[in-house]
Amino acid sequence: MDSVRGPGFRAAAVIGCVVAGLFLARASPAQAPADGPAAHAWDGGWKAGLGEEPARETVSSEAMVVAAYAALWVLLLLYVVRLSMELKALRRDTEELRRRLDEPGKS
Amino acid sequence: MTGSLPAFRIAAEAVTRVIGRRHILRGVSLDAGPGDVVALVGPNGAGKTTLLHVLAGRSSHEDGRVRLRWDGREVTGLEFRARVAFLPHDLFLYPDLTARENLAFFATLHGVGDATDRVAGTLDRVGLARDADRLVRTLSRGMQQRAAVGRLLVTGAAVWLLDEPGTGLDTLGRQWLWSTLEGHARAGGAVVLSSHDPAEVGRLATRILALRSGRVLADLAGGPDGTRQAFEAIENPP
Amino acid sequence: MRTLGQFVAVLRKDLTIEFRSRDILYPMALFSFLLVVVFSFAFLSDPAKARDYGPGIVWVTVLFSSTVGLNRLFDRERENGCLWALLLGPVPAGAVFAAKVVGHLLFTGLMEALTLPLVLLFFDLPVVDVPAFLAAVALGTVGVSLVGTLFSAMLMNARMKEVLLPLVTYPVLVPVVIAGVKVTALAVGAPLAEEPGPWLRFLAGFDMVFGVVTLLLFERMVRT
Amino acid sequence: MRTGWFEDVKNPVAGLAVAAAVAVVAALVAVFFVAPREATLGISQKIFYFHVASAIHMMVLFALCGLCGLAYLGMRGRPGRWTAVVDGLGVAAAEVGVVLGAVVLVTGPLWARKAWGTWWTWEPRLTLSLMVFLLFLAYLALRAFAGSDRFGRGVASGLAVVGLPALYFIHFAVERWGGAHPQVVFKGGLQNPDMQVAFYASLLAMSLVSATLVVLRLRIERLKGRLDALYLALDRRSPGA
Repeated sequence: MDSVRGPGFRAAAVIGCVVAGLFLARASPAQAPADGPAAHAWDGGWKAGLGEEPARETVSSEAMVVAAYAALWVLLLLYVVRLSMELKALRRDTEELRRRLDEPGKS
Repeated sequence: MTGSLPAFRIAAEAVTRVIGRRHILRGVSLDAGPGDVVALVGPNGAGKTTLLHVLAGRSSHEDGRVRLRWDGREVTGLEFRARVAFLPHDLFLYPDLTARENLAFFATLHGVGDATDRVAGTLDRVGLARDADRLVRTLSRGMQQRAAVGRLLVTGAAVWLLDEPGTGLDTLGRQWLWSTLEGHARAGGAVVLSSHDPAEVGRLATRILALRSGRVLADLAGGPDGTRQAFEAIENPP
Repeated sequence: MRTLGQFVAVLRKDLTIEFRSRDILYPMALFSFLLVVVFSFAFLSDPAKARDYGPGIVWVTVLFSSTVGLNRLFDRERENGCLWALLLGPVPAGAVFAAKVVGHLLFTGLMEALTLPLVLLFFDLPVVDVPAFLAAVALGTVGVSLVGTLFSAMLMNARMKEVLLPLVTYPVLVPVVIAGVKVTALAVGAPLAEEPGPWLRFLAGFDMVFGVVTLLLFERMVRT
Repeated sequence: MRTGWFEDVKNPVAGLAVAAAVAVVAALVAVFFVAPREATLGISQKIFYFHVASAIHMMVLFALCGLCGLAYLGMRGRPGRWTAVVDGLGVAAAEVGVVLGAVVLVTGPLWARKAWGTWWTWEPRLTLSLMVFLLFLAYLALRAFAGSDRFGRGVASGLAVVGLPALYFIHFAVERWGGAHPQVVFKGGLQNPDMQVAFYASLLAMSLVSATLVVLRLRIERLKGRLDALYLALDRRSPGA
């Protein structure tokens, strides 16, 4: 049995499995569900929220856009701040190293 | 041991091991062939355990090589792991299995043919015949140590790596351990062990490696004066 | 064939230890039973809706209970460093991994056999299509065991193992839960215009792909 | 420790940062002034541009992180210059990926509120973004708690590799979860050329921003490596504390 398990065999088995698995998963035909109310009630799917027309809006669209773009830049900024903090920590570590180098004897 | 063991030679060549920002081993070389008993001595943190871990393949290393040779060619992979047996501090035994079940389990893993009676024979040799069917968890440290050495015996590995095998053994136990290790070496096996006990080193070692801070201080021949020099080397400050 | 013998030896060892100490089986069975009882109180306020929640409850029970099992799967190996005893022996890591996966599968299967009938009972779920239901549970559990065992082995010594294991494995297992719930819903007669067939094939595909991926990764990841 | 190209090359962060800033300004101008208001949704459609750009880059970074994990595990046996680079890139991709994920998961509901009247819907694309975000979080949690030594990196790389097929299956399952879904407004959305210009501008802006952040994070990882190497050299010289 051992001779059969040469590298060629193993590679073929691995690729065979992965391809077969992917094929199996893909092989399912697309299904268009009936859109009856019963199906709707059952449907754990994301369409649940779509039934009603967009709710009467209290917050104006402009505010939404401002909020979205503000969030974008705030999040990016937060990350840059975090990176600079790490840089600062690195700098402190380098100072520590320089101190240890300057000491003549063994610390 | 009944038949003599195949001639395996394990060697570490300038092994360097780094963890984080510190060198644990700084280019340590070692060589143990059939009949050799190499003792690693040194203070705590000298790198004895790490060196054994690297030899056994338990830990990786950043530089240098570990080589197992048999009849001129290098042995690696599954064959390496079949020929090298490691007894660490934590013994590699399942506490919820009996001594007999542990030995039988590891014998099967090593593909040992006549497992049942080989295990029975080994249990007698390590003096656990009476306690063979008690859970390892209920055994004393000394008896667990004997079971662990039994594991080495039952696998038929040629190279033994032991991390302070003597701990927890009473004087009787230590005598038994020493005779077992000597028997293994006489049968053509190679032994590398770490130890704090000058008596153990004096009695068993054919070579002694004195280590401190991951560096080899002295590589001496075995025997009483070699042992004295080795322990002196590690005692006095650099 | 030696590797098969080694696989059987590791599996037999795990089963021996487990049936001697039952450290994995009892927690899993008890936890799943309690989970189902709690869910009954939480979701049965409106019996008419029971059939809506039933399939979901089945799969949450399977997922959570098998995670309880996964958290303890390698406890035996952690004591005395025995995982390394296996890895330093002449054993291909794949055999050890496979034995652990099958071990976990058996424990989870036993737990499911005890607990899932309760779910069907409490939530009044008439299993119309039994083969589909069983196939979904089986294929789904295999998926959970494969991914779970890989990371349970890796996180054996991690400090926050109980938190990390679900955090790491659940996102990967979401497709299994989605497919499982779909097939279970169909199996208990939900009026969905879908067939269990495609979802079962999806689960089978998941198991095959992750069977290969986890097997190959185990060897690479476990050796420091 | 001989330092290879990885340590010496002058890291192109400054240049990238300037390019990114210019591209962002240009994109904002394009989005708010060049592109016309969308008929049905009005101004809130403007969220769409950077939302989708961020989502696309999150996915790209996820794939990059997976490939780095694969490469890292592939090179496991021989630690060398490249393992540090690959591992650093994997971390950088994951961290920036998480930031972009947060952006997507904040702008998404704001967009959904207007487009579909609810803050959150399990719409396939949003759901997929959420799952990728979770996988990134798990990756970073692994690096934080499973140890930053070789073992921790190995486990995290393992998850990154598992993440690739996982993404495929999640995508497939999420698409079919709600059964086939109706045509979502921004799938074919952008017929108007000006809108397309705005979209491509924001795409370019986000790729430059992501690239800058990744390169910056990689630089930090590189500096950490050099510092460790220096400590190691110091440790080699003296027989160790």
